[in-house]
Amino acid sequence: MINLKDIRETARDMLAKGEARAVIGYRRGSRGMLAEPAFLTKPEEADELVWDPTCFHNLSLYLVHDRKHLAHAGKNSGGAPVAIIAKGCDARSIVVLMQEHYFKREDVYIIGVSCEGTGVVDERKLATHLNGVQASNAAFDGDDFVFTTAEGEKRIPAREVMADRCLECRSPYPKEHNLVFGEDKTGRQLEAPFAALDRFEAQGAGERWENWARHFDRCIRCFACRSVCPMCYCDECVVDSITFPVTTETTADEKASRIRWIERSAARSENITYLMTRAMHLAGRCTDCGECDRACPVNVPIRLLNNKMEKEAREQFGFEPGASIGGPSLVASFLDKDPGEFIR
Amino acid sequence: MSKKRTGVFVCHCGTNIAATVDVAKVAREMSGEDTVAFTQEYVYMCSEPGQESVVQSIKDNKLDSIVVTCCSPNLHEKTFRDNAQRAGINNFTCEIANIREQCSWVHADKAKGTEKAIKISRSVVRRVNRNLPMDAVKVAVTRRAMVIGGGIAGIQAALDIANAGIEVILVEKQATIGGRMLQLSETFPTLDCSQCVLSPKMVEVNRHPNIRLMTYSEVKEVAGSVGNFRVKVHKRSSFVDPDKCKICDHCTEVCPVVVPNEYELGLTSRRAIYIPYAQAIPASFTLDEDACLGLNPIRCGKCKDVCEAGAIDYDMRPVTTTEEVGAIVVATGFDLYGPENMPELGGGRVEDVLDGLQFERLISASGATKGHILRPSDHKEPKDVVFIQCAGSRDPAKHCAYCSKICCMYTAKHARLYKKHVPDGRAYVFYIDIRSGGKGYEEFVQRTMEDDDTLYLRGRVSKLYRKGGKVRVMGTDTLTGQNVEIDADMVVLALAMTPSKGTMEIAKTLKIGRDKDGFLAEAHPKLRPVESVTGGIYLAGAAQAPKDIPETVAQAGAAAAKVIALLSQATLSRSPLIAKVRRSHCTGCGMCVEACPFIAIRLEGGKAVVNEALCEGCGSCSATCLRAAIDVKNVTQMQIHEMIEACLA
Amino acid sequence: MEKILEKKRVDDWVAALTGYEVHAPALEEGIWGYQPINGPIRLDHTNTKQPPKEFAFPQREVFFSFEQIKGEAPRLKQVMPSGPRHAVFGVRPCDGRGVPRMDKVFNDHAQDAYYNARRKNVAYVGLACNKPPSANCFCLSVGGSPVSTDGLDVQLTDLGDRYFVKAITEAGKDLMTAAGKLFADPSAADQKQLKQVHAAAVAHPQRAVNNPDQAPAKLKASFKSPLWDELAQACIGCGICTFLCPTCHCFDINDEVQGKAPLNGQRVRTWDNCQFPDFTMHSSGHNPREGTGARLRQRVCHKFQYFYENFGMHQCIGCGRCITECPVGIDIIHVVNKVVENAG
Amino acid sequence: MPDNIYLPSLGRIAYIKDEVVGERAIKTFHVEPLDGGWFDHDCGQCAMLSVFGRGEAMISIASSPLVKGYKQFSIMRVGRVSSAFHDLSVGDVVGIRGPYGNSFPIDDWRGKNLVFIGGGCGLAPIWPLITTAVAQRGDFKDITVFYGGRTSRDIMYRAELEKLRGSVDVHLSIDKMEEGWDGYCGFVPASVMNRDPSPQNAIAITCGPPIMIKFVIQNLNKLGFKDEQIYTTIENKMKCGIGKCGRCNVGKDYVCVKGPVYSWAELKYLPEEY
Amino acid sequence: MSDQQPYEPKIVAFLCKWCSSAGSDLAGVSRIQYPANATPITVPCTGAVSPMYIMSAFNKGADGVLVSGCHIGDCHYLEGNYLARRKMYLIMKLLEFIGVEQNRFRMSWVSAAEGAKFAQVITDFVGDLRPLGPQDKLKRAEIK
Ligand SMILES: Cc1cc2nc3c(=O)[nH]c(=O)nc-3n(C[C@H](O)[C@H](O)[C@H](O)COP(=O)(O)OP(=O)(O)OC[C@H]3O[C@@H](n4cnc5c(N)ncnc54)[C@H](O)[C@@H]3O)c2cc1C
Ligand SMILES: Cc1cc2nc3c(=O)[nH]c(=O)nc-3n(C[C@H](O)[C@H](O)[C@H](O)COP(=O)(O)OP(=O)(O)OC[C@H]3O[C@@H](n4cnc5c(N)ncnc54)[C@H](O)[C@@H]3O)c2cc1C
Ligand code: SF4
Ligand code: SF4
Ligand code: SF4
Ligand code: SF4
Ligand code: SF4
Ligand code: SF4
Repeated sequence: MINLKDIRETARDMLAKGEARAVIGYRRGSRGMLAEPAFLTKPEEADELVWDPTCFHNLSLYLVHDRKHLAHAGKNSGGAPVAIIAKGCDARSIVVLMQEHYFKREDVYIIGVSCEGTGVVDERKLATHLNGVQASNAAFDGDDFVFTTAEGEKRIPAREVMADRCLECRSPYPKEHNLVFGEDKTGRQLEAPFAALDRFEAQGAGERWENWARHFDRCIRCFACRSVCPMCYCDECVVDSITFPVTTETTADEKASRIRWIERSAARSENITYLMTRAMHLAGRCTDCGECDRACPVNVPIRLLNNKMEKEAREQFGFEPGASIGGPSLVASFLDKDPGEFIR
Repeated sequence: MSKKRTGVFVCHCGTNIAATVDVAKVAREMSGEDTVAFTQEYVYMCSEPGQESVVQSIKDNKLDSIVVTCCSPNLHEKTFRDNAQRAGINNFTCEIANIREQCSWVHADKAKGTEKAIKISRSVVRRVNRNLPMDAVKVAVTRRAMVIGGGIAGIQAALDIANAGIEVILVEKQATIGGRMLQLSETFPTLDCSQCVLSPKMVEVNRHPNIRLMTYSEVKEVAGSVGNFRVKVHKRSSFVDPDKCKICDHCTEVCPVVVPNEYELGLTSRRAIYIPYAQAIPASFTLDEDACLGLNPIRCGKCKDVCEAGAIDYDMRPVTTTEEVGAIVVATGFDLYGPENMPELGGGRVEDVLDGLQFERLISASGATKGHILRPSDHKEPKDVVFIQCAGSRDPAKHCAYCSKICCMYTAKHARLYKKHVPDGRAYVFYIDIRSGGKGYEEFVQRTMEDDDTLYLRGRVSKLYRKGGKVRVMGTDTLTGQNVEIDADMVVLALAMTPSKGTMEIAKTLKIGRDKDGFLAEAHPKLRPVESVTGGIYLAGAAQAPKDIPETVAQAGAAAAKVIALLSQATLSRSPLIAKVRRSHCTGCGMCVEACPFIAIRLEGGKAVVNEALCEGCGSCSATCLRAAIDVKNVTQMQIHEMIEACLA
Repeated sequence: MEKILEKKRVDDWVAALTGYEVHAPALEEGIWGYQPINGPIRLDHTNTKQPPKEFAFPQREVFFSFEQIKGEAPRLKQVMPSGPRHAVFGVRPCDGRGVPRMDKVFNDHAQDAYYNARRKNVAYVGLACNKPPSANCFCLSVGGSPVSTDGLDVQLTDLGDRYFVKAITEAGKDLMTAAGKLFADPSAADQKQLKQVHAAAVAHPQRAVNNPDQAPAKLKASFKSPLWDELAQACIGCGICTFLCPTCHCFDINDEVQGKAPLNGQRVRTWDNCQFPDFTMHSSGHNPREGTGARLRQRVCHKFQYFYENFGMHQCIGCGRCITECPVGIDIIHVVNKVVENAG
Repeated sequence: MPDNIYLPSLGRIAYIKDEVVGERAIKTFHVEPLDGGWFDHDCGQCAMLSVFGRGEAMISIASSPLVKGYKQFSIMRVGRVSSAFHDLSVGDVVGIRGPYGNSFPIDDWRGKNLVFIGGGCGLAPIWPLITTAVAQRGDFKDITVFYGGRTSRDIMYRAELEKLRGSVDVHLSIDKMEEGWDGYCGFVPASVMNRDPSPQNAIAITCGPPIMIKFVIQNLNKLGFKDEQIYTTIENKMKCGIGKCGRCNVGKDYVCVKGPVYSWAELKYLPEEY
Repeated sequence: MSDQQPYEPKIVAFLCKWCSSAGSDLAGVSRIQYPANATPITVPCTGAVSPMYIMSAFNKGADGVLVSGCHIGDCHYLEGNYLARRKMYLIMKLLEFIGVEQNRFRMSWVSAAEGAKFAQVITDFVGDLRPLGPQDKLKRAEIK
């Protein structure tokens, strides 16, 4: 069981001693019980921090924001690192970012939090459980989540309202960390990894297409999936259809010869191309934090696409995203024994 | 850059194309392209008048790029590029659309063939729209070579290069050159004395005006690329001035320190100050810093006192120099597979079980026993000797998957040499099969079996251990299916050849790849066997793969020839179709660096930088980059995008 | 025209609307959305994920197509929206109030032929909110009401087993007369119940923007407030808040090309979004709205200041979508309140 | 205004001139109506030009309203659409819709001294004003033009400027000294200070890079120009040109409708969003 | 496409310059007939084929996409085809996953000496594509 006091204490201490430039964590937002990202720079703000089942955001995204901000201002990080609260999946994202030289290990201070026996909630599942009742607080309690509502305390077995990614998570513990809270329950399994994917894959090709066609049709190309993903840190996405002066170095020629792989129209064909390209670009990089899936306002099951890539990578290439900072990248490496039977 | 003025020249190729492709229609369709300013058909574009009209049309119509739709680019790309140049436009703005081999010859249906020919032509027109005029990349060349490793491979390569009038720096890690060959007794298949062949070459190296010898030295860092490498060499201190040392041996007489002699593979010992071999080059003693009592006259200083030549200098310091060379030959040789990895063969801990090199020293006239075969444990002459081949080789499950290639031969040699020394001794050889491809090799083995009465047992040894002053060898003879047990006086393991430690280190330093077994990887297994993947770095000897001396010498000669060919040019010229980074889009993720088979990309200040001298233009980087931040010139993603569009229009 | 319609006869009404394509909320993948209806309709929805703005302002609108043969002048072919009239059922009062706001935008200064062509072809059948459909509803504080009829053509009020049906416009009357015999005249009791239901609806507690009337002036005074950056720190710059907003109208115009020889393509309008980082970026890279703070300010001030200054009403109609759907908890109520409060 | 404001009319490129070459190339185009008439415009207004298949870009109309047969545009090659323009040849057909935006209140300025201060490609938006004033030379008192480029090769309308010299005071400047340059050397705001034009009965009109405008205005204030005497134009990204696409606004005002011409007295009080 | 004409699958074939393109030349020299449905795009190496190209070809209306290069171990650039094999495997799996017919994407190794094989690969591919009919899943809607 993680004691929130310890997290707050750590944050306060680091800020007071100047050991961290900022602490990125979670705090209670203005809309009910849901946590929201918190950016602390003063020790006295440490008491705002929370740790509960609504802390679903992958805060490593804000390390990316921070780095972009610094780059824009022409500064280098210098001095103290940014401290960040990271779950298992989030910490893996941080590892991938470092693997891709996005920042250095010493630029980040990882305050790991173990998801222990459970994980975070899926708002959609929770909504059906609460049935219109508003909750004002959420808490971990062993295998249950406990919600405070106007109608009193509501205890729900965590697995009933947990996000799929947490149910299927095989390493709910931030291996890479400077400091970690909570027990390492790696190896615990609530559902088989890729359970949701397997269920989906069990359908025939025709059914799969029918499902995806409907999903792709719904996409409104709000790009929340891309914006919320720490791995989607490119200054200009290849699927952007507009020319985008990335830096002052970008020449008129480069802007003029921007490739329009897809159109801006939210049509099915374009949405597919966008989402499939995104999945390809995340192959071996997505750490299954599930944020894209969560953020999508129209419930496109984006996670399945990324999961599919993850599963293939694991099973065919023995590849695990975010496993180590110095490790190879999936698509820039190969093994002699990679599958080749599909080739004629 | 304003819009291109492209000319399209549609060749009939007699009826080769015209019979199944409506050439007039192809020309008509192409003239509808935005950038096409001129089209022409002709019966034989590659004929003299055809070529003339291409040149003339370029001039007359102020064309800046052309597409010739004809046969395979392998045939006439050069022809028409030359024409382009002759007409005053850049040859890289000429492209070929292959509508013969890939179209007219393989499709009989004229309508469909024409449609496909149009698509092919259109896609090439779109491609040419974005072709940049380019000049071949020119790099000036430093006319000096470096050879790393002073075994027979390095020695041969250095001599060949030096004899061509090119300066060579030969860098050897040990105190003497000579490598493994210096440790051998006599060599198959001729059984001539190894040192007798080698020593003159070593002396020649030492005397050669074009060779600078740097022993006791190691390469620490390499920068630059083909034609212009800058190599940092670190020379350890030997504390003895080779020019003054008279090799009088007085120093060793007084040195109180005794350590095992690595050159004799631990069969004997030496002092802290020593000479590896009598024939060492440079001919000088060396003071082993680690063994010496302290390089300090107060603590010891005995050797310095007795050295009349005043050659010993305790204050000598290591030096690091930077050498500029245009090409590098890597000849860092091999080691033997560690017996400690093979518990089934005693794990290196059973007495009187030797490896091949130890046996070489044992029978060498210059070795510890002055050529008498005496087993180490009790210095008695062994009467039953078991030779075990493939010790560690050809065993993918537990050890090395590959065949070490020379063990069959040297085991046969060992058996014969043994029988020569101990005519009443019995020699047994365990083998899997005999691989004796090579001039005179098979005859050599046969003679060992027949004339020298060696018992060849086909099978593996499952176990050996010491029993009553002997080594019990348990194996099977797969030919008879019988279990075999031999109580041997001595066992010799033909251990697998592995890349030497120095080879593994140098591969890292030079960033040249290694194959799956750890040997240095050649650029192409068939076509470029002596080149590394990195331009200007060549491979020779056992560092690249297990091989014997003749093969080593042949490869060294080939590497030298490559170096000579390279360095005889004043400048290098390379294809300009290489990768280019869009710096503003590169995030420095390093994936391209990882993907590039030619190690042509590095990260600098958070951006990918392509080494123009190394890039081969394969495009692996561009297909890997998630940000389309790296492209191969004239085959850019934009061009492919538009070609795809053209193919589907 | 005021009538009573028994709930079970709603489907008959829909069936009687032969000249119309009828749309009503339907649940797909856990999402309420307007869908063309052939069978029975449901009006027990919360609010739809997407507002009904698409009926007049679809995400993709083709302006015209063009064709150009080399050496000839291009031929343009105007594409005007056409098709059957639409009747959209189940529009919530807040979304209804979005309609006149969009009308203003698309007719101020210059008339937008495409919008108007679609607009005159659609009739909105609203449904009063007896109870706020979302925890983030705040229509009352922005001048609306759960029983508002603004922008609607017909208003339905749920009276248990019947609907109180009220025609607001001529178009609404047409809808009702199309199936005149299904309707009964309301009794006094019906009228009374309507009043009660409406009163209860208005009395239902809601979240609120504190001083909506002061907002324009206070926001104006707060243009340079450091609060913007602080409040927008978590914003990821996605398109959710705007794409789902019933009154957001920003768009982009692009040429989509299919063949190049001859050139053939179309000019297309697609939704765009002031929260995308490149929205206002010049080709030079200069961006008048650099950073999430400036962009959040634009969104909030557009809703609560600029629109007010131009048209005398708030553009935000309090549907709460942007609050509920924001993946990182940016809450327009909180933002406005905070900035206004801070302006002193 | 036409029924469908988004439907462009067609115009033929009648003339192309390389104004500036290099990385920041500028070309000048004359566009003639393909058939029939032309819309009229006032000094300072813009038009949405399109190359079909590539898209639209808002460009200032650089010719005087007095010129009837064609409209002039000077386009800098910066991106997708502008590059497409640079690829065009005489005879090619483009789309055009407009005119958009407000204009310079030239009628209020008759009888006054006019001081034009331009930098880089910022000469295009004020060029119709300069040429109109020169055509109606008698209506105005002293006309002074300050104009600077980074190098002498970046000076646009060079020949035309030289031709003006008789009736107008022209001061050209470049940022860094070059051989053979006899004009001022230094930034435009300094060039203005160097000549200190009098604010007496004068209107100053400035256009150029935002940073230049900022210093020009500071300097004009120093010289005694009042905010009402200073005019400038601003360019925010635009897609529709009619106040709907939502990006060019500065506070409540859509620049495509209320702008692009502003007096400093107005602009000063608008939020800094340009 | 008019109704009378039989359906002809459109294929984009990415051929590496050293092996498959040379192999197709050999098919030509040997006059081996095969269907005209595949339009070749020559690339330096299969390693240069970005998955984006595959997506884009389908998006632009290809009924099938072929990527063909040197056999493993024969790559002119040593490792390009190893890298390609992995990338193409992934994109193939992804296409399959969303329900695109397996037979729409194909990869083959055709060496410079395998003219007959090249012809066979195309013939088989066209044969496998024909029953699938036009690809409209990823295809951008046509402008009328
Ligand atoms: C037991 C045995 C018997 C054999 N008998 C025969 C025979 O009879 N006939 C025959 O033809 N072949 C025989 N061989 C094979 C023969 O020894 C090899 O073919 C030959 O020695 C290979 O030469 P080389 O120069 O490639 O390598 P090596 O002889 O290993 O020389 C490599 C040299 O490079 C130096 N070096 C290593 N790393 C570095 C570094 N990083 N920097 C600088 N210097 C470095 C080493 O010190 C060494 O001097 C036998 C081999 C064995 C094991
Ligand atoms: C009122 C006004 C007058 C202008 N006058 C001129 C002029 O006379 N000469 C000149 O060279 N330029 C002028 N510009 C700037 C010109 O509009 C942009 O340089 C041009 O739109 C860039 O388009 P692009 O497609 O080449 O660049 P890209 O970078 O490829 O453009 C990307 C996208 O953003 C849009 N975009 C980018 N910047 C702008 C912008 N500033 N305004 C509108 N849309 C933009 C483009 O339309 C395109 O869709 C003016 C701009 C405005 C607002
Ligand atoms: S998948 Fe969902 S989150 Fe992503 S762009 Fe589409 S609608 Fe937005
Ligand atoms: S793709 Fe989705 S699940 Fe994967 S890292 Fe990005 S946001 Fe997380
Ligand atoms: S893969 Fe692309 S972004 Fe990454 S370092 Fe290479 S060029 Fe840069
Ligand atoms: S084109 Fe090939 S050789 Fe050149 S940098 Fe890219 S991956 Fe390396
Ligand atoms: S406020 Fe929220 S919904 Fe809007 S852009 Fe920012 S993150 Fe996306
Ligand atoms: S701003 Fe938010 S609450 Fe207001 S109308 Fe738009 S989506 Fe609804």
